[in-house]
Amino acid sequence: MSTLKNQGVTDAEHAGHLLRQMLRVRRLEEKCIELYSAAKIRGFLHVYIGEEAVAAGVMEALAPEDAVVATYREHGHALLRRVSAGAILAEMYGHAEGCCRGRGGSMHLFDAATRFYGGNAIVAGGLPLAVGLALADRMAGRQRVTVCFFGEGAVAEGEFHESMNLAALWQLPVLFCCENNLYAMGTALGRSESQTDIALKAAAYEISAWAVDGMDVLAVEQAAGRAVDAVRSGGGPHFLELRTYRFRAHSMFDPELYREKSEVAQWMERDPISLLQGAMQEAGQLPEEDWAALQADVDAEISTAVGFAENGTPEPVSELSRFVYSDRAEDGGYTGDGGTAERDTRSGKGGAEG
Amino acid sequence: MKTTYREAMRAALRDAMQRDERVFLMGEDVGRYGGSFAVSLGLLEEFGPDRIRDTPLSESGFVGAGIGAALGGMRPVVEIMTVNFSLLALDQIINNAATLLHMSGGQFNVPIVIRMTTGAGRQLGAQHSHSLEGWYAHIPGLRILTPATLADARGMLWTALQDPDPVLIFEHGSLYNMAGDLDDDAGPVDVDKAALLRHADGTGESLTLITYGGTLPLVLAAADQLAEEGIDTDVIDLRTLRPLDTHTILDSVAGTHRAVVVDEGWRSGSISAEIAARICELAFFDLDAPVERVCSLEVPVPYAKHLEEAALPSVGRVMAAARRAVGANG
Amino acid sequence: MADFRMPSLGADMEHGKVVEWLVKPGDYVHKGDLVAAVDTDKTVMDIESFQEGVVAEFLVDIGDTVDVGTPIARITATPAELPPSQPQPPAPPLTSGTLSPDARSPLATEAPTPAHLGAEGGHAEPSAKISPPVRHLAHTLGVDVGRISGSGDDGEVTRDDVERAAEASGAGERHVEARATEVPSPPAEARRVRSSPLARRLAAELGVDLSGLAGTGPGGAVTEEDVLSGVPPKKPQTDEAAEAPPSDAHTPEPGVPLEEAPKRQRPTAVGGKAESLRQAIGALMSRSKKEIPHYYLSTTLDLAAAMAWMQAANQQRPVSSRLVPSALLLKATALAAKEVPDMNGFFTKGAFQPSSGVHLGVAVALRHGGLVAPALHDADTLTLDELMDQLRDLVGRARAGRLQRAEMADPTITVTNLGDLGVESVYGVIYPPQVAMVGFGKVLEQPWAHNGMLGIRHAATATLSADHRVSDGLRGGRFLARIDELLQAPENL
Amino acid sequence: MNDQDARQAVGAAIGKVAPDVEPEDLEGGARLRQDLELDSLDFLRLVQVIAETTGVDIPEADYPAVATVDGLVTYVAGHG
Repeated sequence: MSTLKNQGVTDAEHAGHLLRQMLRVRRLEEKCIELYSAAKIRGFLHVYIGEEAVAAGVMEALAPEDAVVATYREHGHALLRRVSAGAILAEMYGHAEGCCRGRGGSMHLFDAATRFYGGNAIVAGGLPLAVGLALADRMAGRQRVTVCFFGEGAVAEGEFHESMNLAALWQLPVLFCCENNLYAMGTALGRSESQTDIALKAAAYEISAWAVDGMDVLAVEQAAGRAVDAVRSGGGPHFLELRTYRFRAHSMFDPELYREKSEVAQWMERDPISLLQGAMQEAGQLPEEDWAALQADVDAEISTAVGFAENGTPEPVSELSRFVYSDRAEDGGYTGDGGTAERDTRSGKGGAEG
Repeated sequence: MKTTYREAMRAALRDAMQRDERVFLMGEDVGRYGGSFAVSLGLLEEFGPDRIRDTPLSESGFVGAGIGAALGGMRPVVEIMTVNFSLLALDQIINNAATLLHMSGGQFNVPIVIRMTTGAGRQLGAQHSHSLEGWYAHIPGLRILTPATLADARGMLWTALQDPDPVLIFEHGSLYNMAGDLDDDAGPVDVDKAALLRHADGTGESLTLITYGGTLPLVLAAADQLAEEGIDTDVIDLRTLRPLDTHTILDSVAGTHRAVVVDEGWRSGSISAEIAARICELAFFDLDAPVERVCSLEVPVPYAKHLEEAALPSVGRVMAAARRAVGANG
Repeated sequence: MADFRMPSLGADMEHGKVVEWLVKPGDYVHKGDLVAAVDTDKTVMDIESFQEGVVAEFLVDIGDTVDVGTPIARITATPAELPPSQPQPPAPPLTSGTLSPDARSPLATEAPTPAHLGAEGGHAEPSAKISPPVRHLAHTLGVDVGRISGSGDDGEVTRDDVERAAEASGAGERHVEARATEVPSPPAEARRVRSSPLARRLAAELGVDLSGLAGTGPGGAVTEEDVLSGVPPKKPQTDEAAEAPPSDAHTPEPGVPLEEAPKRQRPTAVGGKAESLRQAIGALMSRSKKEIPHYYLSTTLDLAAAMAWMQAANQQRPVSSRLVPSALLLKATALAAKEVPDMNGFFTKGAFQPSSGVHLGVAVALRHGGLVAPALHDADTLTLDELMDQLRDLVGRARAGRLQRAEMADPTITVTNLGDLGVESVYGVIYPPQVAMVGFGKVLEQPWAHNGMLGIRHAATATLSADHRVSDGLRGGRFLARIDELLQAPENL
Repeated sequence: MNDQDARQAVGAAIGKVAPDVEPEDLEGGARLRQDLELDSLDFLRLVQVIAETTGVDIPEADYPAVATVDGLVTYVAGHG
C-alpha cells in the first residue's frame, strides 16, 4: 500500500498541484513513446517514467531567475520548468515551432526565458556549465541558484570530480541533484562504482549532501526546499542523492537484458503518482470526480500539444547556416561547397562552411 | 614604444579588465605564479584574486565553468596553459562552446575567449610541442586567431571580447620574447582580414608565401633571401584561421600564379591542406605550378635540438619550396 | 476499430518480423499491455498496445517481415465486433487472459515457436529454453532451434550451440561467387602533356598544340612562357598597320587605299578553327604591343636592277627552277640581318641575346586564314636556288600543317610578305621574343627620277618594326638601307 | 587544244595548287592572284603544273595575260 513519508499529506490543494505536475510528465512521456513507435519522433528518446517525483519536487523550490542544467532525459524537467508541451513535442518532430527550431531534438531542449540551459547528451557534460553559471552569479553578487541534474552514471566521469571540487573550493551557489536510478544505461551501479553510496562521495568535498527517497514527491520537495534556501543564502554548494527508478528501458531500443522484470515490478509498486494519489484519497483529499477531471485536463493538454506539433513546419534549409555564428557571413569569400566557381562569382554570401 | 609580444598581451589583458568589469582571467597559475609564460605577471596585485582566478588542474572543469560564466553574463578569458592540455577540455569546447548557439536555435550565445600557447621549437618534447590550431579551425562556431605581430598581440583580445561567439587565441611560444616597436596608443585591431606584409613588385619570377603565427618570422626571412635570387614574393600573414580570408589569398595567387603555404602543423589534414584545396578549387586556372606546402614532418616532435629543427619548417625548406614553385631549379 | 501497426523501435529500424504473438484473438488488452515479440535487425523486442480493446484478428503471420507502420493486428473497441466466422488460429502455448507486465518476461520465455513454424503451420511443439538474441541468431543462420540440445544450464540453447549447429549443417556458409569482373582496360590514354593550367588555358586560346612544345617548368612541364614563345606569329589586321605611327623617315602616306577584300566568302564550317587561331593570335599581338616598345621605319626599294636580272635569269631557266621576287627580298634581308645583329635575336628575362645564325621567319598565309611563320634556317648562307627550294617545301608543309617543331620554334627575325596579296605597305607587330619584323609591300611600277630623268621603275615599300629596348632608329635605318644596297647587285645574292 | 580540254586542264591544275578552292568558285572572271588568293609561289607552281600537264610554257612576260581563269584557259587553248 502507498507509504508516504510519516507526516502524510498536509495541504490538499498543493498536493493536487504536485499530482497534476507528475501526471503531466507521465502522459507526455507515454505519448512520446507512442509517437516514436509511429516514427513521428526519430533519433534517440529517453523517457522519465518513474522518476517524475524528482523533477516535480525540485522545481517547486526554484524561483524564476534561477537556472537549470539537465541531461538527455530532460522532457519532464523542461515541462515542469514551464516550457510548453507543444514546444517540446514540436522540437521532437523536428519542426521550426519547437523550442529550438527543431535543431536540438529530444536530447537538447533549451529555453532562454526560463533559464533552462538544456539537455546535454554528453554524460556529466553539463556539470561544469552549472558551476560556471554559479560562478557568474557569485562574481556579480546575485542571489540566484543554479540546479544541476545528472544521473549516477555521471559520478564516474572526471568532470564530476572537477566540478564538485571547483564548486566547493569557490563556495559557488549550485545545487547538485543526482537522480540515482540504479542503472547507467545497461550497467548497474554496483558494477561501475567502488563506493556506491553517492551522497557519501559528495561529502568528501565537504559539500553537505542528503540521500532522499526519490519516489516520495513530498520528501523530495522538502529536501530540495531546504537545500535551495541554504544555497541561496550563501551556504555554498549542496548535493541531493535522489533514489529513484525508471520503469521503462534506458531508451527506445533497449531490450532491458541487464535487469530482472521482477525488480521493475517491485519498484512499480511505489509508483510516485500512485503513492501520492493513494495518500490523498486516504486523507479524503481526492474525490473521484476531481481525479477524473484532473486526468481529463492532462489528456487535453497533451492532445493539444500533439496537434501543435503535427501542424508544425520544417525550418527552411536556407536558415541552416544561421546561428553558427551570431548572424554574420561566416566566411567572407568561400562559397561553401566551393567547386570551380569562377573568380568573379566567388564573392557569394557566406554559407555553411563547406 | 619598445615592447615585447608578452608585454603587449599583458597590456591587452589589463586594458580589457579596466574597461569592463565583466572581464576576468581564469586558468592554472595565472595569479600568484604570474602565468606559466608570465603573461599575467602583476595582474593579481592590480585586480585581486576574484578576477585573476587560479584554478585547480581541471581543464574540462574550468573551461566548462568559463563557458557557464559566459552564459551567465560574464566575459571570461580562460587561459589553458598550452594547447597540449586543451585536449582534456575538447568536449567542453566543441560540444558546448561551439555548438550551444546553433543547437539552442539561436537562444544562447557563449561570449568566451580561450587563450592557449602553441607550437614547438623550444625542446619541450612531443607532449608539450603540439600545433593544433588547425584542428580547432575545423569547427564551425569557433573563431580562431593567431596573433604573430606586436600589434596583433596588443589588439586582438579586446576585439575578441566584443564577439558574442567563442574566440580561441593561439600564441606561439617562441613569440613571447619577440621585441619591437609598438605605437603608444596601439589599441584594438580588426580580426577579419589577413595582412599582406610584403608585395611582389612584378619584376622577376613571383610567388605568394602564406603563413601565420610562429612561422611568420622565418617566412619573412626567406622572402628577403629569395628576393636576392630574383624571386619576388607576396607574404600573407593569415592572422585568422577561421574564418579564412580567402579573398586575400586568391587575389595574391591571381597575380603571382604560384603559392607556398607554411604551417607548423603536421601536413596531413592540416590548415595548409585546406588552404591548398581552396587555391586549387578557386584559382586553378591562375596556377602555373602546383601549390607547395612546408609543414612539420609527421613525427612526434623530438627533444634533441638538431632533430627538432629537422622536423620543423625552416628558412631553407621554405626557399627550396619557393624555387620548386618557380621552376628555378626544375 | 483500430489497427495495431508495426512500431518503430529505433531510428534505424525500417521493418520488423512478428516472431511470436503474446495475445490471441478475443483477448482484451489494456494500454501498455504486451501484444507480440518482434524481431528487428538488431534484437528481439516485446511491443505494447497503445489502445484498449479486444484483439479482433491478426493481419500478418508469424515470420512475416513487414515495414514499420504496417497494420499487423486489428483491435476493436468492444468484444461484440469479433467477426463470427473467425477460424481458430493455432493457440500460442501460453494461456492468455489479461497480461500483467511481469507474467510475460522476454527473459524467461520458454516456448517460442521455432523460427520457421509459420511456413508449415501445425501445432507448436515445445522447444528448449533460448534467449531472444540467440533465437534471432539461429533464425539468421537458418538453424532450427527445435533440433538443438542446449548446453546451457537446464538445457538452455546458447550462442555456441547455434553457431556449432550452423557449421555442422553448412547452412551458414556464404557463397560469394568469385566474379572475376573483367574490367575493360582503359583505352590507351592519349599521351597527357605535363603543363600548368595557365599554360593549358593560353594554349587553348592561342590554338597551340601543347605536345609540340618543350617545357621548361617544374619537371619539364610546359609553362605560360613556353606557350608564348611557341606561338606562330600572325600578320595583324591591316587597319592596325594603318594606325601605326609613321616614323621619321619619309614614307608614303600610310593610309594607302587597299584593294577591297576578296569577294569570296570563306566557308563557315572551316572558319571555326581559323576563328580561334585569329583570336588567339590577336591576344598575342596585343600582349606584344604592350610589352615591346615598337618603333617603325620604312623606305622604298629600287628593284629595277633586281627585277631585270631575275627576268633575264628566268628566261634561261625551266619553269621548275624559276625565281620569284620574294626569294631575292628574303636573301637580302637575311644578309642585312647578319650585318646588323641588333635586329636578329631574342629578348627574354629582361635582356637581349643576339643570335649567331639568321633563321628567317617567313610569314606563310594558311589557305583557311591565319598565318604561320616557319623559319628558313641560316637563310643568309643559302643560294637563291636553295632558298627557293626550301621556301617551296616550307610553304607546302606549312599549308599542310606538317611543320616540324624546330621550324616553328625559333625564327630570329621574321619577314612578312603581304605584298604578294596586293598590300603596299605593311607595319608588322613583332613576335615575342624576337626584336624585329620586316615587311615588304607590293612590287609596283613607280615614277622614279634618276639623273634628272623621270622614268618608270619597279619598286616596293620595305618597312621595319623594331624593339626600342634593343635598337634605335639609326640602327634600323642602317638595316633597311643595307637591304636596298644588296638588291642593287642581285647577281651576288 | 580545244577550249573544253584547256578548261579541264586549268581546273585540274588549280585544284592541285589550291585544293580548298571550290569548283563553283572557278567562274571565268575570277582573278587568280586576288580572288583565289594564290601568292607568287602558288602562282609559280600553277604555271609549272600547267607546263607539265599541257606542255604550254608561260614566260614571265605573259603573266599579265593569264591573270584570270578565262585568260589562262584561252592562253592554254591557244598555245596547246
